[in-house]
Amino acid sequence: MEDEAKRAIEAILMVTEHPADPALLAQLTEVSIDEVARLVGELRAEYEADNRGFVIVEVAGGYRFQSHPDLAPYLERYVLEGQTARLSSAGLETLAIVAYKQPISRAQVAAIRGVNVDGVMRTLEQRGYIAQVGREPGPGNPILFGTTPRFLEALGLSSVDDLPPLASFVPGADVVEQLEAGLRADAAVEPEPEPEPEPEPEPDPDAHQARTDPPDEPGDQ
Amino acid sequence: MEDEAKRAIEAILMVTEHPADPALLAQLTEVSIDEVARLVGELRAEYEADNRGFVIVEVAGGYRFQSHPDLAPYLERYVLEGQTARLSSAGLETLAIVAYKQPISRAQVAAIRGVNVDGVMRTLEQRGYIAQVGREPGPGNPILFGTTPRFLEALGLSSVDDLPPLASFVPGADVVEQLEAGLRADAAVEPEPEPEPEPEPEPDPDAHQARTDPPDEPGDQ
Amino acid sequence: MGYHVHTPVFDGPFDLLLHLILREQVDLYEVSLAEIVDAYLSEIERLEQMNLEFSTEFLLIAATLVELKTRRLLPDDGTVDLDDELALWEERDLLLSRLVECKTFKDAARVLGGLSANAGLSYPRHGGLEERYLGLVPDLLEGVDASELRTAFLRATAPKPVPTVDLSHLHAVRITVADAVAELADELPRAGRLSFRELTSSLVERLEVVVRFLAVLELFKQGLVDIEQAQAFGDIHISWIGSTQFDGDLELVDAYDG
Repeated sequence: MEDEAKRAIEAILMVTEHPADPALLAQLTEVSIDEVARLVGELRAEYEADNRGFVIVEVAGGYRFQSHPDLAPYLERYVLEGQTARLSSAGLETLAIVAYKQPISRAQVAAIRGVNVDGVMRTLEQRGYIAQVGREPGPGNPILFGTTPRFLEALGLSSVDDLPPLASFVPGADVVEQLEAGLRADAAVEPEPEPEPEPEPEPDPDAHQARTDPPDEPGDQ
Repeated sequence: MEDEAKRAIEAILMVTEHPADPALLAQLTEVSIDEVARLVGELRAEYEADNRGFVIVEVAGGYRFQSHPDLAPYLERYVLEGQTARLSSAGLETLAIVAYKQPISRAQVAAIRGVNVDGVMRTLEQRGYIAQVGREPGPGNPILFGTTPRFLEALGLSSVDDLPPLASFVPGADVVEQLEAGLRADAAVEPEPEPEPEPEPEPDPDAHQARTDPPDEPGDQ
Repeated sequence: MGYHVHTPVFDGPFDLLLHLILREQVDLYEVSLAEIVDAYLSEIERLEQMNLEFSTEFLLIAATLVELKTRRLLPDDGTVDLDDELALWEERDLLLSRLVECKTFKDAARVLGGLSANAGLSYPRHGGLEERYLGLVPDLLEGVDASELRTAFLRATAPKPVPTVDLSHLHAVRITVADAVAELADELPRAGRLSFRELTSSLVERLEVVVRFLAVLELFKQGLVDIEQAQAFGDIHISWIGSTQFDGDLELVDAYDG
């Protein structure tokens, strides 16, 4: 009975502590996983039509209730305890590297960032955004890190596959050319043969759409 | 604005872990307590008319969401089929820390475990093994947790004093000093001392107050 | 070419390079290191306290710039070894790919930050079982006894391994500037006048040449040597003008090998 399954999903989501696996909801309500997805879709539409103060979202591979984002000011006043401090830009960059390159070792992250990342990695681990996921087979068996379900929850993503594709952030040909020109600057002074220019990475038309507009973006002029 | 206050109440009740005090709801939404009661009444009527799978109930002097009673069969299945029946090692470690160091705040447990413990603590609280026992006097007044009678019952202990002592492994400084003094005294009299003072267990109620909270309190968002 | 350092943007190891190259569009080799250092110092003063990460990243940037600049300053009569030339371009390509990678992740981080800020506007329900169902819950402590609890506590409070600082990505410094100063102070009074080329002929690693060059500058600063270069790109000649005994203060030599 459709209505019964829909009501049961609402009831179960009320008591789950973590995002509820669609497969579990399907098992408990004796409908297919697709049907669960359809029913959740109906619930979402109903809540929106009724202008409810809560929503159902899909994060970390499951469904959960959460407060409607536009009521954040009320919740901020209420939920004082347990609020997470914002990540520094160093933290975010490190997290981005782990997210896109996982599984990855500390040394590999450091090589990309160009600085020691031990402190930042430890903070991210303590916050529960990254965790040890294994060890590299090579010498020294360095620990490999990956992101956690908590990371997905923090970003409101259902899985790491939902991260915006990294290719969309690769700087456009113009930026790369500029970077290269800067490094090559001495070539103009010295009597050296001009080397053939670096092949530019694929100019991705989405690159600029995908990027949020930062206040002081050095790349775009 | 009536609609806004009503939506804010829905949002807060959706997020709250404990029944929400009407006075607090009134304060947060900037309407009178009577108005809060009236709005909650409206919400209840709407949920009933829409045949929702959840209800708002008044318990322990506050409001909260819970599953609709007529969906009990699904909830029972959820409890029996969807729950893990064993405590994880992370859960056991967290419980052990609370047991030996009580009263203790979430942040202090997290500092010892080195990772975020919010989810684990919530599970332990919901399973009735730990409970809030007070608030620390310091800044932010963090909640302090301790073990419950249910915990003692599950382990077959009559009081927390019956927990196996830790101290044979980690004697406190005072114990070591005593031991040394004893050795010296004995050596003066006869050359075969047999000092075996039973070191006292480590949990020390003052220890918790003294510890400072970690710089960035990990938590939910 | 106008050059201004807005120091609050020193926000990543390559930020300065990115800014130099992208925003200011300056010739990297015309960048005055002194200006960068001045701006950095005044920023530190403004912050009124040392931020270790900030300083580390700055030093890395400065080191990179010094390395690049030094290549220009090294004697060069136009007959550069082809292998050296290729190695130089290889290094430059490597640097370029690192800059591109760095910029890629910077932009990705910005988007992740946006996602996180949006997600932070909603607060999750963690629910939890209602009392009426608690009786059905299997006892999670079934089969656990008090000694296991004690073991779990000892495990949780056992000292964690001390994290070690990974320096594998930094150059191994084989010789310090102070060492090089001492060597030169021993060699130059006996030789009298030497070209920099002669002084460095036995050295294999570029870094060693750089260190020796810095050592010469240090001796010049202390008034112990005279330096002349007859023509642009010509040989640099170093003459010892101090007393025969080295009386400079090694303590004054800055530690470049940080």
